[in-house]
Order: sequence, then structure tokens, then C-alpha cells
Amino acid sequence: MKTEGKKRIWSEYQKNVPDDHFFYVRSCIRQSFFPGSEQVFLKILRDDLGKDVFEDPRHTTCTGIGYHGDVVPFETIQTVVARHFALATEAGYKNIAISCVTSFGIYTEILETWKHFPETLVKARENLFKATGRVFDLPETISHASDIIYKFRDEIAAKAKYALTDITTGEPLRIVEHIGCHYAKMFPKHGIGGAEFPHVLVGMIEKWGGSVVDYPERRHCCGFGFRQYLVQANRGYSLSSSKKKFESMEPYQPDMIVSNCPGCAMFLDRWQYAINEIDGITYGKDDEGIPSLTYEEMAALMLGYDPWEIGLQYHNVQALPLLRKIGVEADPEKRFISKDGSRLPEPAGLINNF
Amino acid sequence: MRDLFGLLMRDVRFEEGLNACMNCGVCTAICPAAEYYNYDPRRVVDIVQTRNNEAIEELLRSETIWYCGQCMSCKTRCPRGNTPGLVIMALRKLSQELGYFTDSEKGRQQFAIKRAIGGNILNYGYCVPSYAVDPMAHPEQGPVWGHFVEHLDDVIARCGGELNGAEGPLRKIDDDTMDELRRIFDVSGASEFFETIESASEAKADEMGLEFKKEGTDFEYFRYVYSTDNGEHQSEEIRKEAYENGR
Amino acid sequence: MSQVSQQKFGFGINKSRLINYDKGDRRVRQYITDREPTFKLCFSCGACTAGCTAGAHATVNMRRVNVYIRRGELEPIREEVTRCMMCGKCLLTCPRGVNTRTVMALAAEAMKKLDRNEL
Amino acid sequence: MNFEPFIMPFNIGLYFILAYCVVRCVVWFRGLSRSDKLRLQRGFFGRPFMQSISEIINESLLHRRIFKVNPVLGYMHMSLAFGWFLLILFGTIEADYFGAHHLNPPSRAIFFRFFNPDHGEAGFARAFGFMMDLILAFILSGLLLAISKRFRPKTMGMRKTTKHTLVDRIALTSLWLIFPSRLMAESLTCGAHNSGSFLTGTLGHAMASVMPAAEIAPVFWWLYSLSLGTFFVLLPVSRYFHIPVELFLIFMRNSGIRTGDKASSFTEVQLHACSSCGICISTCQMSKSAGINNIQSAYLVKGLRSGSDVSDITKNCLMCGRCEEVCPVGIELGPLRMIQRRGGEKQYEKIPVIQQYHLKRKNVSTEKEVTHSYSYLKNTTPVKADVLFFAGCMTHLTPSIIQSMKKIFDEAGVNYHFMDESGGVCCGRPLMLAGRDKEARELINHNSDIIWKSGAKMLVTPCPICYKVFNESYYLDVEVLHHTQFIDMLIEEGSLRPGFMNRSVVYHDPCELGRGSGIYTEPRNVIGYIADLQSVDEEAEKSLCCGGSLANFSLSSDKRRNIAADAIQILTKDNPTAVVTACPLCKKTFSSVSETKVTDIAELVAMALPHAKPAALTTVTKNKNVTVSASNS
Amino acid sequence: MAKQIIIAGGGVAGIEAAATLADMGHKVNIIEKGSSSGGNAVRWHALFPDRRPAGEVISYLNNRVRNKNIEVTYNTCVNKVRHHGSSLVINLSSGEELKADAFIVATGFDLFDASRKEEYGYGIYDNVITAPELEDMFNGGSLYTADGRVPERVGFIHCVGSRDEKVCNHHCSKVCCVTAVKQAIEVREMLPGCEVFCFYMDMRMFGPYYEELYREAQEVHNVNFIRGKVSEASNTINHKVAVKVEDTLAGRPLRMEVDLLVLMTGMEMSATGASLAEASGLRRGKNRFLSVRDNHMHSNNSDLPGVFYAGTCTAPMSITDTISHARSAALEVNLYLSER
Repeated sequence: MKTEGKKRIWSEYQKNVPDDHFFYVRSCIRQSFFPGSEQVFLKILRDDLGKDVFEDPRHTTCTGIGYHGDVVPFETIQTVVARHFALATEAGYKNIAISCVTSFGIYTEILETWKHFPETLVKARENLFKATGRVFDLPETISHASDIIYKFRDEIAAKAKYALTDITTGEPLRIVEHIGCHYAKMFPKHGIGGAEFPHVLVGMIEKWGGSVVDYPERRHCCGFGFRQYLVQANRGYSLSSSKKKFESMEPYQPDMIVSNCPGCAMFLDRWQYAINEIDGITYGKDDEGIPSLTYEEMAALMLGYDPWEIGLQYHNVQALPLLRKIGVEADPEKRFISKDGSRLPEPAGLINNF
Repeated sequence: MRDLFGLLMRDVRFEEGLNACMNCGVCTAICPAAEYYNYDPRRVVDIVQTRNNEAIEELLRSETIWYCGQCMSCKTRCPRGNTPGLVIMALRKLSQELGYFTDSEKGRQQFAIKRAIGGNILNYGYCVPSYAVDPMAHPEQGPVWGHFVEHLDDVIARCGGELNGAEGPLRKIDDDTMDELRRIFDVSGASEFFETIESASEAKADEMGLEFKKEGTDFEYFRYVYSTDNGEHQSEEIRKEAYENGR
Repeated sequence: MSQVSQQKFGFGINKSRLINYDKGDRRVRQYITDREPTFKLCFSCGACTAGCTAGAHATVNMRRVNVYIRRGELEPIREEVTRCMMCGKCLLTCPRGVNTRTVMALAAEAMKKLDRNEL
Repeated sequence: MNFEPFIMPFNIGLYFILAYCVVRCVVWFRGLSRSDKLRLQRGFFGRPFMQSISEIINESLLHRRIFKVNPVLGYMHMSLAFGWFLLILFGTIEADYFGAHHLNPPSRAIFFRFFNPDHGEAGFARAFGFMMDLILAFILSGLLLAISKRFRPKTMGMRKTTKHTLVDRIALTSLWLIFPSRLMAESLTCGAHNSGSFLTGTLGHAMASVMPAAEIAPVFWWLYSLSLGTFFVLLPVSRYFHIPVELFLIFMRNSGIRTGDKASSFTEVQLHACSSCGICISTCQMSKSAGINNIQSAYLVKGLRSGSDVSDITKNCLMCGRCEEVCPVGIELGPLRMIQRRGGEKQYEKIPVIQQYHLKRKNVSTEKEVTHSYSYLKNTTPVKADVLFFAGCMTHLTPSIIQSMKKIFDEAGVNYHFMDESGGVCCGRPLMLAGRDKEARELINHNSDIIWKSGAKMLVTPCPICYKVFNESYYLDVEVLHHTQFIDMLIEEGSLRPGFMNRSVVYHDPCELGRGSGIYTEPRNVIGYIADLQSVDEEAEKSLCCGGSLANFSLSSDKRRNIAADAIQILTKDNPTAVVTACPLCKKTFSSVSETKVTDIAELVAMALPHAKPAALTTVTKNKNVTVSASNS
Repeated sequence: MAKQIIIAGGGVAGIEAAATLADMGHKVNIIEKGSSSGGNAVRWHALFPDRRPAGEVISYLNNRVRNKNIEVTYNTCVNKVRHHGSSLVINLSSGEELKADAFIVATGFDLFDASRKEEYGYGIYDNVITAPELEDMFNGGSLYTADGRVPERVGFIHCVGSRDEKVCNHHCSKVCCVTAVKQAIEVREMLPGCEVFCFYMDMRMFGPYYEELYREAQEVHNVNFIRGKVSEASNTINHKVAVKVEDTLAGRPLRMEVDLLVLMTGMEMSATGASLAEASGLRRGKNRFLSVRDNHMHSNNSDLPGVFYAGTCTAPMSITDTISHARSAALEVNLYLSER
């Protein structure tokens, strides 16, 4: 493999990610399944990097899952997104930072639609005004939260307490990166590194000492498929797609999976459990399972955050062997505790629970 | 016959997504749905580009249009600049507007999505809040999920938030905001669209003799559309093979 | 669908529709090309399928049969190859001189042999 | 009488072959079905016996059929067979009449001269001796021809001659040696004793004058006896076994035994009756036009006799029937081949228990397969009509025939129903040609159902392939007519009045219609009403195949085209304005290679009907037209 | 008096046009950007459809260029052409200014840069190569993968950079289909144990004996043809290339691994031609090639008097067509000069 080729592509797809002053919009899935990820993202930006990130409590879902589940009309989602722009405008922010890849895809799709079909923008303004009396300016930049971490990867590396290397061997960890489909497949120029060889996660991983595995099904969808997961009868499709990815990455014996999409990170975790139940297969070296992390969790680990404060324990594939590899000392006993510090019963049947 | 192609062309996504297809198959080659369903996005685009309204109606009533997972991988590669994924979205929209969706098993599932996701959005302001993901209905979420939902307060607190607080993850969305959201749904056509899905589904439930309730998810028709799989969605050859293996 | 997945989850792992060429069984292709070399000449114009007598009554798509045999995907055409009526119209319509009728007969024969482990 | 050791080889050979033949005939007889046994018994004691005798004289001895094919070849065969027969017959008479005893053992007759070296000095004996020499000379002349044929087959109109096995070659050598050695032995003996007639005597004297004839003669007597003995012993394993078997075959055939569709001892007799004369090879268009020289009936028979794999040979045949037409032995070559084609189905039907065990260990399924290949066919409600028109698959590729037939029906006011207007189901004949009778039966049942329920009295088809199967393999209570017959009938009864077009045409007999179904006159009648029918070189029973035959499963399209081109060249030798045929497949096949218009008889009739546009039926000379227009411009 | 003609480009078209004009008695100066003449053809091992060695055509051209009326200036580009009075002034990259009575643009084509089709991983995956690189291997007489294995399976992707709006090339490069067939046959001949696959959208066998070559590839050489555009290529753990394509004739996705993946890169307007056109105001079409005055009757003429076109600067062409086009350009120039 020739890395110059990749470097050339990466240099061609660089986008303008602003330095500071972000208007942050949360993700339904990420705050419901990985609440620690979003919280630590804000902490890293604000505390570690000293950035100004505003999060308006009045912002809602972008309705993206409803939109891609084909029950929310295009006009409606445009208006909901327009409302978020209005909130940003009202708060004086021009840089939107988006937690969710589905949302990110929707924001970019809507902005492109408004550019190519100006009448749709007019209609969105009209609808928003009619419904809420709000007006808005178009944002100057749209960044996915992973774009921002990517941008500050050097700063994070400088402050990092750990690296993505095996402390016993000194070898870089083998990491599978998974990019949410809606990050760059629709509009390659909006994604760092483009659609075919996205650099957004590779940049972080390599900067922090890991090595990236380029496996054949790298670009394949995790299988969420919106309605394909939302309806029970269709879930086999979703499961099968992830299985295809696991089978393809398995020979490379990856130490972890990192994803920039909340849905993908969840499915690549949950389906390992389901496949284990159905077929009795555990992927990963020595049947350890492959921990599936979000990039915020990965960044937080590097910066030395307590893995249990960022919610790493709320994965079916536990990260304990991974933590040992990179030298993070974390007490497994302290994973499941209540607000008042008492121990909660540990869920049975977790993968890698050792 | 209704000018279905004309109706489709009113959707900007359709206009954007359909140029001239030369049947190269680049979309099907990487389509996850084409691998697991009896589905070929190339054929869908090829059919709509004929502008044959009969064929389009057949498509709108078929299972075919419901297989796409909207990963949009097709958009990246098409050498003619088509986006089968967008064409599919326009077809699905029209199928629901015209009430054709209840003709297909996969189409009828729209009712479940409307009730679940639509309901979540209008009730909580989120598409999928944790507390709406019942571990009993989602065994595939695994052992961690039961713990997560059972101790949701503690989990959110551990991660530095407060469930239904004013800030942080899964905070409560205030009533004014919820009103704004609902008004947006009214003025931008979503409420009307929801109503179309509801009434067509109710009619279908009636036709099938299944119990139907105006609210919630605990009744026959919902369970039927949510969990029925007649096993005929994969390709003929694979179904046969599965049958023979089972024999 | 396995019992576990059905009972526990209500769904199972779907079978792939992908033609995995690396796993295809091309013994039938070999059997046919050895006996009827014109098999190789098909360029999938579909003239045979268009006029097929049996094709008017059931799926008998000789063009597709040829493709599947070349790829080594035999399941989808297992029954199809026995449906040919041998009427010979395809012989007269093929622009490449493929002995399509014989190909169909050989395909059926080879698949029988395959089942008997004789190939 | 002294015992002469040299006669031993002859005696051993003779008694062996006689015993072998008897045993073999008994075995064959026992292998016949009950009804065939009865037939043979009845035939042996009835009129067929005389027929057989006359056929044996005509064919086995005189070889009249070969004479018709080629007089020189006929003479060759006749001289050897008939000459030898005469030699034995008169030799026996000679020994009986002039010998010491009556009722001699055969060796006395065969080696008569040895035992009676001085015989034939005068009178009747002298005349008899002259005749015996004449017969020997007659045989030797044939032998000379045979030897020259072996090296230059073309002199006898044979393009190819069959290849010989080692045993065949030894047998042939011994056969060839029989008569020269007899000549030498007799001559030397005559030379020593100063006897003999014009041949043996003259040669004997000449030799005696230069060598010690009496001492050398025994060598040749030994050689003569050895040759005979070797020939007889090798007979059952060589191609010459056909000589005795043919006699048995003639009796069987004249008793009414036919090949049928299953292998029996009759088929075995036929296989052994083949003399590998190679006439079938010479007449085969596959050989002549396509250069394929290993699949002809002689090779099929040979392969079957030796038990080798004939599957490729079996399927690579046009089944045009030309070889059967010319076979001097009258072997039913078509049915023999069909039995082989059906052979594929027979496998796995009955497997002995022990074999089953082995197959199971190899994981081979031994279950008898049930075929329901066409269970997808749905029953349709038939339309009631007097006359059913069944176009057939091939006719659907020549829509002009369908249009013409519709016009003819309308013109004649026939109440008909077009049975397979929207496609229909194949008649089943192509499957039968592939040897898949069981599957064909499914199609036949399907079509029969429609025909029965339609209440029709007549079934008309323009396709000879369909016609043959409707006639032979369907159980119908309707009259099946080929469209040539139907049109002939319409014209005869006056319902159809085509005009005379005053053009010369030739008629090509489709194989399945002519040789296959025996219909020769009706098409000629019909054409006679409309045009001036020229005769062609090879017609009626000798008609050529167009090459399109559905019976061949291996022939490439190029070679089919070659066959068609050669056939069309012969048909259009005298520049007819059109080649008329009565088969959609022939029309289609010829059209692609013919510059002369090829037309179906129905098209010709439709064109000749009143109100028809008088166009067409001109020579289609595409190239010439181009040249003309180019020179005009 | 002999007229002075300047030709930009010393490839097949430039040389053929120059030699034809020189034969007519005109003085010709070829301005070649490289250090040798012959253009893209030099790299080829054998030519379709008859597989004659490309060297034969090159030596024919070399003989043609050895003419007292022809002068070749190497390592120089034509920057601009403009009218000055009744003659033309040609600016060279060397800074020189030449006068000429007529000017022929024969700047040819550039091969599509395969790395722009990112999904095929050219320049990243070792065993993804382009058609000219395969020709290099043919010239070298051996065929190996990057890691030194004898390939057991070779795939050819047609239409790389052609008929693809994702790389802004809507046009068909015309010669790649038949080149792929030719190369497929050559691979089969070189390595009889190697399976060869062509992934095509349409087989555009437009020239004499091309279709026959295609048939030969199927009939004699057992080359496999799969109808479908390859969607992506990826590296496998054992250094093979996995390709994903739809077998459109079966309507199902297909995946297979090949040892060597050859990209049939198409033709694009050459960069030097493009800048010359830009500077001189020569009109270009949507396909970015030079627009001729009339597609049917005046395919050698520009809109400017005295400026003519030869070869693939106007559209993708085979060598056969290029030579014909160059000769007709020479005729047009001759006619133009005699009418002046």
C-alpha cells in the first residue's frame, strides 16, 4: 500500500473548520445511548481547549430519523433545521457544530438544496416564520463534531496522557475506523478526506499513535438503514450488514473500532452481542470482542478522563482489555455505580468482562 | 391514469436524484440492501426513467421501494449523477401520500415508524430517547441496555448530566419549544402527512380485520406491521435454498 | 432463521444475495464448455429468451442461465434449466451461433451429475 | 479314404462357425419378446419364408441394392458373395456326382481337386470343371476390385471407407487369401496331374513347367485350408459376421419384427448384420458438407458392437434418414440411434443391491428420479372449432407462413381456431429427438388435452416436425394433416382455386415430411396447380437435408450453413425462380444461404390466390440489384 | 516559394501531418514538448486489432520525419498562436517567436489520471495499475504483481475516467474497450493459467475487426466479460484486490478478488493543448477537446484562418483514425495555402 496516494487525496479534501465559537446541536442517538460522549466532547472543547461552545437548551431533534424513516416530510425537516439556524442567529453564532452524522448529512443536504433550489429556502423561511415568528441567517460553517476534534488533534496529542499503543509491546494499536455514511458519501467535499479515504478519524488515530486497518468492507454501511432497524421485522438486514463488516475486519485482528457516527458506534457494539447470541461467534483476537468506541470516547481516553465517567462501561463489548493495553488504570468494580456511589448490579452477559 | 411521474417531479429530491441512467450497476454493486433483499436500485431508476405511469404505480405499491436503507452510498459513485436513494425517498413519500403503501408488507410498516418515531418527536422532541427504547422490545440491545434504562437517572448523572433537567443530555424540552415544533409540523405539512398515514393504516387494519387504536403501540395492527415478515423479501433463489436447508 | 434468533430477537441473519465469484462452483461451466464450446460465445443479447416457447409459460431465461453458469451460481437456475422444451427456436435467433438448446440440455445434465457427485 | 491333416483347419473352422451360429441364433431367439418369437415362428413356416429366400438371393447374394448405388461396387459384392455361393453349391454337386461317395463331408467338396486330381478329363466332367474355373475367375475378378477399393475407394463411388480393427484385418487377409490360394493349390495339383480347365489347367501347366508342382501343391492346400479356417474362426469377432447374421435378420424382418423403441435381440442382430460397407458414410451430408466423418451409422453400429462410448456419436446426427434409405442390409438405423438417445434415461433405473451400497458409500443418490419438468404448464380452456391450426414453435419464426395459412383458411371459408396463436406449447418431438420421451409425454398430454376438448375433427400444422409427432405419438381422435395435405384437399374439393403462375420452381422434400412421414405426392400436386415443377437431382426418398435439423445437438451453425449451402446448390442447379419447401425450419435454414427465394408451399398458394398481389416470387438477387442500381446511377 | 508551417506536437498526428506536407514541398517545423517524438504511442507494446508491434508504426513515423523539409524542435511548447497581418505568429515556451503561413495543433491527449477515481485506489493499492503500465510490463516481457507473484486473476475496468460525470468526463474515449480486449488476450497468451475478467458497461467495438477480436477473446482465449461498472476496489489482507460490481445481467451484486486490477484510463484534452487553446482563443467543447468548425465537413478546421487541427486534440481517436485525420489536415493546409 502506498500512503502517498492517500496523503494526496487527504490534502485535496480539506475543509474549513473554524477555530472557535461553535453552536452545538446534540444527537438523539448519541445522547440516548452515549450520553458521556457528548458531555466529554463539550468538556474537552471548553476545558481542555478553551473554546467557546454554546448549546441552546431549546434546540430539539433535527427529526432526521423521522425524515429518513420517511414519515417526516422534507419541508418539515427543512423548517426544523431552519429553527436551529434561527437559534444560532439569535445567539450570534455562525459556526454550527453537529454531534450526529445523520444530522450533519441533513444539514448539508438542506444547505445544498437551498443553494440549487432557492425557492425551497424561501419556503423554509416562510414556514418557520409562520410557525415560530423566527428568522435566520445561513450559517457560515457546518462542522461535524469529529471535524473539530480532528482539527485540534495536535493540541489533544500535546496534552494526552496516553497513546493508542500497546504499552507492553510498544506497537501501535490496530484500529478500525468507521465513518457514518452520511458524513461524506453524499457530499464528499464536506468531509475531511472525502468519501473514499476519509481522513477525519485516521488523522486522530495516527496522531495519537494508533495504526489504521484498511479492510475490504471499510466503506460498507453498518446497516442501520433507519426503517431497517426501527421496525423489528427488518432488523435482520441491519444485523447482516454489520456482520459482513466484522467478517471482513476480523482477519486484521483489530484492537478497537472507532466511529464518528452515533448509530454506527451503537450497532457495531450491539450486533456483536446479537451475533454472539445467534451464531456463538465472538469477533476479535482471542475472542475478546472488538470494543466499539466513539471518537469522543477515544479522545477523552487519551486526555486521561476516567473511562467510567465518559460512559465506556455502557457498551456490550467492554473495553477492559483495551484499557489494559493502553495502560489506563480503571477499576472494573467502579463501573456500575449509582448517583450516591453505591454499587449497582452488574449486567450479565457482557462481552470482554474481564 | 394519474401523472405519477409529474407528481414525483414536484419533489426536488426526485428532480435532483434522477438524471439519465445507463444501467451500469454501480449503485447495486455497493448497495447494502441489494445484498440482503431482492432489490436492485438500478432497476428502480430504470423503471422511473421510462416515465411509464403504470410501471411507476406498480412500484409505488410494491415492496421494492421499501428495501433501501438510505445510506446514500449510491450517490457517491453514479457516473451519471443519479441518486437512487433520493429517488426512493420521493417514491416513498408519494406512495404514502396516495395511500399505496398499505399494499405492501414493508410499506405498511410506515405506520409503526410514524407511531414510534413520529410519536417520540411530538411527545419528547427527540427521535429516540433512551426511555422510549424498551429493553423488552429491543432484546438485541443486549444486557447493558436493561441496566442502562433501569438506572437511567444514575447513568446520565455519571456522565455529567441530569435526566429531564434543563441542560445536558436528555434534558426536558420546554413546552414553548414543543409548541413551536408542533406548529412547524402543522405548517410544513407533516401533521397532514401523519394523518394520511394514520387513516390509510386504519382502513387497512379494518380491511384485514385487525384491532386498531388511535393511540399508542399496544394493539394488533401495530404488532402486526412491526413484526411480520413473510420471508419473501430476499431473492427467490435464496428463499429456495433456505427452504431446502430447513427441510 | 435459527430458533435462537427467532425466539429471542424476532429476526435472524439474512443470507447474502451477493454473487461471491471466489466461492462459485464452475464445474458445470467446465462440463458445458468441454462439450459445447459455443457456450462461451454468448454476449447476453437476450434474443434466445425473447422468443422462448417455454419462457412464455414460466421463467426460462437462457441468457440469465448462461450468466449464472459462468459465474458458478447454480442455485437460482436449478429448476429453470429443466424447464426448456428443446423446441430449438433459440438456435435460429442467436446472432453468435450459440447452441443454446444443447447448452440448456447439458446444464440440466451437469446439474443432475453434480447432485450425484459425478462431476 | 486317407485322412489328410491339412483339412483340419478348415474342418475346425467350419464346425466351429456352424455351432456358433446355431447357438447364437438360439440365444437371440430366446431374447426376443413373446410376440416377436411368435412372429418369427409363424414367419418361418409361412409366406414370409419365401420372401426371405428371394431377398437372400437378391440381396445377400446378388446385392441388388448396392448395384443401384454403384454398379462396380455391386459387382464386387456380387462376385464375392454369389461367386462363392456358386462355388460351394457346384463344388458340393461336383463332389457328390463325381466323387467316390455320395453325401460327402464339406471338406470333400471344398478340396475336391485334391482328392480328385485327375478329374475332368472329358465330357460332362470337363464342362463342369470349366464352369468351376469360370466361377473362380468370377470371384477373383471381384477380389481384384475389392483390393483396389481398399486402396482407392473413389473408383467405386465411395468417398470414405470404414477403418478396420486388427481382427478385421486378419479376417480380411484370410478372406482375400482363400481364393488365390485355392487357385494356386488347384493349379499346382492340376499341373502335376495334367488336368484342369482353362484357368487351373493353363496356370498349372505353366507352373509345372518351371517348378516341382506336386511338391509345392500341399503348401497351398494348407494355405487354402488355413485361410478358410482362420476366416471362419474369426468370423464372430470380425465384421464378416454380418454374412451369416444377415440371413437371420432377413428372416426376422420378413416375419414382421421391427426395432421399436427399446433395445432387444433384434437390435443386436441388426448391429451384427451391418457389413460396415460404408455406404451410409458416403451418403451422409455431415460427411460431404460438414467434413464430419466419425458419427455415421456405420460408426455408431461399430461402437455399439464393441461396447464403446457412443454418446457423442449418438447426438451428432441430423436424423435425416438418408442412410437408412440406402442401407443395403436394410438396418433400421434411425430407430437404432433413437434407442441410444433414450439410453440416458435408463441409467439409475435398476441398480443391484450391492452396487447401490457402493454408490451410497460414494454419496451418490440412487433414487429413481421423477421428472415433472413442465408442471408449470397451466390448463387452459380450449376454444371449440372444427379445424385446429397448430403453427408450432418454428413457424412462429416465419410469420409469413402463418399469414399465408390464415389467408388460405379465410379464402376457403374454414372455421378454424389458431391453437398456439399466443405461443403455445412445443409439440414434444424435439424432446423425443433428444431421447427424453418421458418429458415429451408431459407436453403431449398438455397439447392433447387442448385438442380433445376443442372437439375439432381436423388438426392442421405447417410443420413436419409437429406433424410427425401428432401422427405417431399422440392418441387423438382427430385427423392430423400437414398443411400440404390440407391445401391439396381444399383444392381437390374446389374450396381453393389458386391461379397458375407460370413460373418454374423446385420442391424440397423436408426430411420429417418425406422420408419421415412418407408424404411426397400432395405437395407436388399442390405446386402443380400453381407453377411449373422442375425435378431435381436428389428428390423424394433421396432428398437432401437442409441442415437445420433439430435432431442434431452438436452441429455448429457454420457447419449447418455448409450443409444448407451444398443442398441449395443442388436444388437451384437449373435456376428455378423459387425453392418451395413445406417446413418452416427448412425455409429458415435455406433462406440464410440461398440467393434464390425460398418459400413455403403455403406462401406460394396464398400468393396464387385471387386478389393476391402478384408481386414477389422473383429471384432475390440482392447483390445483383445493388450492382444494377449502382450502374444506373 | 515554400511555405512555412508550424505544428504543435510531435506525436502520431503531428508527424503524419508534417510528413504529408513536406512531401508536398512545404517547410515544416514540429514543436515537441518532450525530448523525443511519437507521443503516447511510444509506450504501447502492440496495437489493436491485429496486434502488430507498436514499434512498426513508430519506426514508420520516424522514417517519415526524416525529411529535409522537416525540422523538429524538442523540449519546447507552443504557448500561443495569433494573427499578424497575413501570417501567423507563434510564441514558444523558449520565448522565441516564429512566423508561419499555417499552424496545426496536434497536441494530442493526456491519459486520464487514474488516481482521480479514488474508489479504485490507484496510487494507493499496489496491485491497481493502468493500461499503459500493463503495456510497460508487456514490453518488459513479464507480468508480476507488486509483491512478485504471478497473477492468477487479472481484472480490467473499462471506462475509467470516461463516461463519468463524477470526474467531469461525459465523453467516451472510444479506444479503451478494444484495448482492454487486446490486453486481455495478451495476458491470456502470456499466462495461460491466468483468468481474465473485463468489467464493462458497453462493448464499443467501433472499428474494423474489433468485434471479431472481441469474439476471439471469448471463443479462443476464454476471457470473461462481466457487464457492470466496478463500484469500488479494496485491498485484501493477502494483497489481492477485491472488486465490487453489479452483475447487471443477473441483477445481483458480485464480489471477486483479483491479483491485478488494470484501469482502462480514458483520454482527456492535453494540458499543453488546453493552455494553448486558452491563450489563443481556440474554442473548446463540453468534452474540453478543441471544437472543430464543423463536425462532419470541417473536422480539421478551427475558427481561425490558418489554424488547423490534427488528431486527438479534437476527440479521442485510434491511431488509424489519427493518421487519416492528420493527412486530411495536411490537405486542408495545402488547400488553404494554395488559395491564398
